[in-house]
Amino acid sequence: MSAVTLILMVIALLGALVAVSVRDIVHAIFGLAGALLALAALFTTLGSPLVGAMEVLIYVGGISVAMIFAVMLSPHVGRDLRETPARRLGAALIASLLFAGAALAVLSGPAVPDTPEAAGAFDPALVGHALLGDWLLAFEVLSVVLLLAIMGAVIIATREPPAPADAAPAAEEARP
Amino acid sequence: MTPLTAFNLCALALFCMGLYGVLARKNLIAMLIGVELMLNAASLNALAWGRYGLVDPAHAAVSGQILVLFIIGLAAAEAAIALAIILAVHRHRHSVDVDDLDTLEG
Amino acid sequence: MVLDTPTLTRLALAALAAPLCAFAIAGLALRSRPRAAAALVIASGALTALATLAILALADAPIQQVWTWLRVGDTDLGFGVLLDPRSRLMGAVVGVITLLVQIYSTGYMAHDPGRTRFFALLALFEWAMLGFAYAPDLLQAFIFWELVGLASFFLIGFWYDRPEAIAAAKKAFIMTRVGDVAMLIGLVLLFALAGTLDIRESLDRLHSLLQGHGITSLQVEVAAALLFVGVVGKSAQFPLHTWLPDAMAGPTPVSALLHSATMVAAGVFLFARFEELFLLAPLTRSAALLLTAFTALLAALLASVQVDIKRVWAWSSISQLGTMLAGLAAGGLSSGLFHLTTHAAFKALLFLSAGALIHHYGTQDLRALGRAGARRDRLTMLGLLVGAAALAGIPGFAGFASKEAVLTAVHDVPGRAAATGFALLVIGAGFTAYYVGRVAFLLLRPTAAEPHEPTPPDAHGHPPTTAMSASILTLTLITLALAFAGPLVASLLGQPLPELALAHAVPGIAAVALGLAVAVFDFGRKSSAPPLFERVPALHGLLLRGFYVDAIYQRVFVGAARLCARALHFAETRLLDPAADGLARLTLAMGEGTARGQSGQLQRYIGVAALLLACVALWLGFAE
Amino acid sequence: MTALAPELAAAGSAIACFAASMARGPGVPRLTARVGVLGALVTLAAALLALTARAEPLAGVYVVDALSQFLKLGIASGVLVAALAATDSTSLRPSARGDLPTLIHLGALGMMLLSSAVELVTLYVALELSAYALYVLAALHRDQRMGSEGGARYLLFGAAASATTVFGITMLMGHTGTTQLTHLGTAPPPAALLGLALFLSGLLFKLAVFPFHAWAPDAYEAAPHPAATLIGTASKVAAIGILVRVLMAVGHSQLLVHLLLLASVASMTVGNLGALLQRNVKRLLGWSAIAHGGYALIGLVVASERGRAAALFYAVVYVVIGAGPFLVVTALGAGGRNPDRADLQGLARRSPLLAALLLVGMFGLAGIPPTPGFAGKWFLFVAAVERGAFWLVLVAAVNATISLYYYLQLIRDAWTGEVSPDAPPIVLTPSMRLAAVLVLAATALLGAFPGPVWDLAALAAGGSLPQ
Repeated sequence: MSAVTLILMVIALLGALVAVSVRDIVHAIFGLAGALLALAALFTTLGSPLVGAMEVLIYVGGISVAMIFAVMLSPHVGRDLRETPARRLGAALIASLLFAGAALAVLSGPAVPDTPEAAGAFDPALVGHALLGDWLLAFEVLSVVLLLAIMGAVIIATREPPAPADAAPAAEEARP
Repeated sequence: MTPLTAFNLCALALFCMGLYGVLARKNLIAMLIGVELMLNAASLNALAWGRYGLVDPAHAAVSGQILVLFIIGLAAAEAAIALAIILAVHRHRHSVDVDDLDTLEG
Repeated sequence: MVLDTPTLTRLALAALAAPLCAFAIAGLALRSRPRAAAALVIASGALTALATLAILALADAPIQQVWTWLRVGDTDLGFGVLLDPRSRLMGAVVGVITLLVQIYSTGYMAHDPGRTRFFALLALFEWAMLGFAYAPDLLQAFIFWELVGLASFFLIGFWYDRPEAIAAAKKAFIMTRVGDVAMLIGLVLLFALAGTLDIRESLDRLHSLLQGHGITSLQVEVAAALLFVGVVGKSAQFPLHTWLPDAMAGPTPVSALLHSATMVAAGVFLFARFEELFLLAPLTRSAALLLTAFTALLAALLASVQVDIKRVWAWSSISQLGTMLAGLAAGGLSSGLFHLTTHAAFKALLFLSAGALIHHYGTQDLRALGRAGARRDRLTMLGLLVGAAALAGIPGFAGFASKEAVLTAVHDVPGRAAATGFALLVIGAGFTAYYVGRVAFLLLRPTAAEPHEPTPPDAHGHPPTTAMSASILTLTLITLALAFAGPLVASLLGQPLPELALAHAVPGIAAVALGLAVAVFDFGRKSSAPPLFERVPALHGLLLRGFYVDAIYQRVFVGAARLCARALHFAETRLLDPAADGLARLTLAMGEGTARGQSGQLQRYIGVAALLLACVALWLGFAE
Repeated sequence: MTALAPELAAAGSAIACFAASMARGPGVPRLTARVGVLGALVTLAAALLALTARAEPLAGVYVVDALSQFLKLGIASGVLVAALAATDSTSLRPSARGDLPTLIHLGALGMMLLSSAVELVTLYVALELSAYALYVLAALHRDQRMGSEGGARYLLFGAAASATTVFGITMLMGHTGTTQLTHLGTAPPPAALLGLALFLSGLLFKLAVFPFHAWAPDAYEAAPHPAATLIGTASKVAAIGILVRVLMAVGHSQLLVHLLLLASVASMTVGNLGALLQRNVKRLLGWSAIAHGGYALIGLVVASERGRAAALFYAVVYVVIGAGPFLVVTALGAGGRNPDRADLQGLARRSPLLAALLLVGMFGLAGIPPTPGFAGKWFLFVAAVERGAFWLVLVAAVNATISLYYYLQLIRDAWTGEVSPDAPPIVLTPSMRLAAVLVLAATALLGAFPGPVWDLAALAAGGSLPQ
C-alpha cells in the first residue's frame, strides 16, 4: 500500500470528521466535499477511474452543491449547528461500539488471499458491457428511479397552489 | 495488515462516522450528510473488495464497480427527494431541526 | 327409543345452527323490529332446547363427528361435535335454561330500547356455550370458551351508557382473561404432550404415555394446574372471583343465565371434560379441592351480609360453584355434574324471581323489597322460596340431594386435604342455610322502616308479565322435579352417586339446620305477629330467650361472621381489587410507555437499531 | 412475455397514470384515479395469468418462479385496494390527487421487481425503487405540516437503513465473491455474517419490525390514506417474500435465527403495547402492523419449509384483512384528516357496509375464526409447535390475547356507539363500494377455503432457487 493511498485515506477520514462535527453547516458540506474528493482519488488508485470520475461529477458536483442550495433556500435557519454533549456522547458511543465490533469481526475472519491486480478487469468497456449485460434490468430500473426522483422532488418541492374551495379549513391541521 | 484490510477498516470508520452524524446531528441536512458518508463507505468497501479480494476478478471486480455506480445514482435520487422534503418541512416549520418534528406523537 | 348416529349429529348441528342464525338475522336484519327479533330468538331457543333434550334422552354410545377443514401435517383442524354423556347433559341444561330466560326476557326487557341487540346477544351466548359443551377438540373448545367470554362481556356491559356496567364488563373481561391465558398455555402444553387436538384421544394418549414414561407426571401436573387456573377465572373462584358480583351491573336475565347454565358453568364443565387429566394429577386435584372448598365457605360468609338481593345470589353462586368443583376434584363426576344441573335450575329460578321483584318494585334492596310488599307477589315468592329451599339444601329439595352427593364424594376421599375440604364445605353449607333464611325472612317479614331508609321503591314498576310468570313457574317445577333426578344423572354418566350413609349426611344436615335456626333467631324475632316464631321457641325456647346466648351468638357467631366478612371484604377491596386493577393498569401503562417513547425521537430509534447491530457485531467479533 | 406480464402491467399502468395526470382540466384527478384502477385491475389479471409462469429471463439475476409469482399476486391485490381507495378524492388533499396513482404503480413495480430479484445489486435497486416511491407517497400531503414531517422522518430512517443494507451487501459480496443469492453459500465467515445482518436490517426496516419499526405509525399517519394502504399491505408482502428468498439461499444460521427471534418477539410485544392506548385509528393500525410483522416472522424463525409457507400465507392474508380498516379510514377521513375512535362511534348506523368491513377486518387481525387471519395464525403456530418452538407460540398467543382488547374496542365503538349529531353523512364512491365488497368477499372466501392459497404458499416456499 503506497503512501499516497494512506494520505488519501487520512484526508477522507478527516473530511468526514469535519462533515459530522463542525458547527457551521456550510463548513460541514465543504468537509463532505473534501472527503468525497479524496474518496474519488482513492477509487482511481483502486483501478476504477470511471467510478472516480462519476463520484466527482455526481457527488461533489451534484449532491454537495444541491445541499448548499438547500441551505441557502432555508433562510430562517441559521447555519449554526449546536448539539448537546450528551447527544454527541451517546451517538459516539453507539458508533464506536459498532466500529469496535465490526472491526473485530473483520480482523478475526480468515485472511482473504491478496490477489494481484487483474489488468483487464478495470477497463471501462467491461463495465459498460456488464451494465448492459447482466445488470441490464438494474440499469433500466435505475432510470425509472431517477424519473421517480425527479417527479417526486418536483411534486414535493413545489409550493401548494392556493387551496380550492373544497379543502376545508378544519382539515388544515389534523392535530391541534 | 494487508491493503485490503486497511481499506476495509477505513470504510468501516467512514461508515461509523456517518452513523455518528446521523445520530448526533439535529439539522436534517447534516443528518443527510451522515447518510452520504455511510453510502460512500459502502462504495469504498465495494471497490476495495473488487480490487483486492474477489476470487473471480474478470466478473466480480466489475460487480464492485457496478454496485458503486448504482450507489452513486441512487444516492443522487435519494438526495433529491430528501432535499425536497426538507424544504417542504422548512416551509411549514421555518426550521430543519429534527427535534422540531413533533407533530406526530404518541 | 334410541336415535341413530346421523340423526343425532344432525340434531346437534341444528341445535348449534339455530342460535347462530338467529343471532345473525336478528343482529343484522331486524335491528328496528324488536318483536320479530325476540320471536325469532325464542323460536331458535325452543328448537335448540328440543334438540338438546332429544340428544340427552335418545342417545346411546358416545358419538364423535368431525369435519376436517384444514390439514397441516398430521394435525387436522376442523369443526365437530362430541356427544358423550357429559356434553349431552350440559347441552340440555344450556338449551332449557336459555329458552326460559329468553321467554322471561320478553317481559323484563319489554321497555328497553336496545332489546333487539339484547336478544341477538342472548342467542350468541347460547351458541357459544353450546359450541363449548359439544366441542370435540382443544382448539374448538378454546375458541368457544373465548366466545362465551366475549358474549358475556357484551351482555354485562349491555347498558353501555352506565359507567358501572362498562367497568364491570371490563373487569370481567380482564380477570377471566388472566385465567384464559393460563388455560391457553395449558391447552398448548396438552397438545404438545399428546400430539393431538382431539380431547378424548389426547387424554387416552396421556394416560398411556404416562404409564410408558413418555412424559413425566410433573408435566401432567403443570398442564392440569394451568387448565385449573382457567377454571378459576371462568368459574369465579378465589382469588379470581371478584368480577362476578360486579357483573350484576348487567340486566337480571343476563345474571340468571351467567350464573346458572353459561359462563361460570363453562369453568365447571371444563373441569368435568378434563376429569381424566385431573385424575392423573393428584397434587393439582388436592389443591383444587382445598381452594374450591375454601371459596365455597368464603363466598357463603360474604353472602350473609349483603343487602342487595342480586349480590346475595351472586356470592351464593361463587359458593355453589366451589362446591361443584370440590365434588369434581374429589373424583365425583356425577355428583359434581348433578349439582351443576340442580344449581342451574334453582339459581336461574332465584335470579328470575328476584328479577321479577326488582322489575315490580324498582329496588334491589332486600329490606326495601320486603317493606314494599314483595310477599304479595305470590307466584314469584313461591318460586323464590322453592329455589331458596333448594339452595339451602333442605331435604326433599333439589339442592339437598346434589349437595349431599358432593359432600359424600369429598368425604370418601382419604387424606387430610379432603378432610379439611369436607369441614370447610360443611361450614359453608351452614352459612348457606343461614343467608337463605335471612333473605326469606327479610322478604316475608319486613321490619319497620329504619332511620336511614334505603332508596325508595320506584313508583313506575311493572308487575311480572305472563311470560315472566310462566318462566318462573316452569323453573319451579323443574327445580322440584330435579330433586329426584340424581339416579338418572348417575346412570347417564355411568358413575353411581356415592352412597348416602347416615354418618356422612349428619354433619351436613346438622349444619343446614343450625344455619336455618340461627337465621330464624336473627331475623324472625322482631316481627310483630310471627307464626314461625311461635313454633320455633317451643322447640328452642331456652336457647333463644337466654340473653347471653343471644349476645354470644351476636358476638361470636354473627359477629365473627361479620368480622370475617369484613376482613374478607377488606382484603377484597383493598388487596384483590387493586391487584386486579393494578394488573390491568400496568398493561395499559406499558402501552402508554411504548407510545410515549415514540414522541419524535427519530434518532433515539435509529440509535437503538444501531446499538443492536453493534451488539451483533461485537458478538460475532468475539465468537470467532 | 407472459412471465413478465405483471411487471410490464405495473410499469404500463404507471406510464398511463403519468400521462393522464399530464392532461389539463378540472377532471384530471378523477381521470387519473380511474386509469389507476384500470391499471391495477390489469396488473392483477396479469399476476393471475402469470401465476404458473416459470422463466429465467436473466439467469442468475432475475427469476420468475413459484415464490415470485405468489408474491406478485399478493402485491397486485394490495395495489388494487390502494388504487380503489385513491378514487375517494375527498380523502385526499387537492395537491395529492393527480400524482397518487402514478406513485402507487411505481411502488408496485419496485415491489414486483424485488420479489423476483436474485442478485444483490438488482435487489438493491428494486428495493430503492419501491422505497423512494413510498417516501414520496408518505410526503404527498406536503401542504400539511404532518405530511412533510412524516415524510422526512420516514425518509431519514429509511436512508440510514438502506445505507446499512448496501454496506452489508459489500461485505457479503467481498467475503463470498459473488452477488448472486444462490452462490452466497450457507456457511459464511463471521464478517460475512455481519454483512448479512446489516443487509437484513434493510429488509426488516421494510417490514417494520423491531428495532426498525419506529417509522410505521408516523408514516401511516402522515401518508394519504391510499398510500398508507399500500404501505400497510402490498409492501409487507414484498418484504416477507424477499426475506424468505434470502433465508432460503443463505440457510438459517444460528445467528439469523436468534436475530429473527428477537425481532419477532419484540415486535409482537412492542406493537401490541403501542397500539393498546391509541385513539388515532391509523396510528393504531401502524402499531398493530408492527405486531403482525412479528407474527409473520415466527414462520421464518422456525426455519422449516412449512414455517416459510406459513409466513408467506400470512403476508398475503394480511393484505386482505388489513385492507378493510384502511378503506374505513379512507372513507371517514375527509380532506386527509385522520379519524380517531370518536369518529367511529355509531358507524354501524351511518354506513353498515363500512361497519361490517371494520368488523371483519378487526376479527381477521385479532385472528378470530373463521377469518383468514385465524388460518394464518394457525399455520404459523402449527409450524412453530412442530419445531418445538413452544414458548414462541405462547408469546404470540398472549400477544394475540392482548390485541383483542383494542380490536374489540374499535368494534364496540362502531357497533354500539351513538352517532354524534354533527357527523356528516358518509358518501361512498362506487369504487369504494366495489373495494369494500371485494375485500369482504375475499375475506369470506379465504376464511372458508384457505386451502388453495395455502397450497400456493407451500409451493412458493418449497421451490428452491435455480442453481
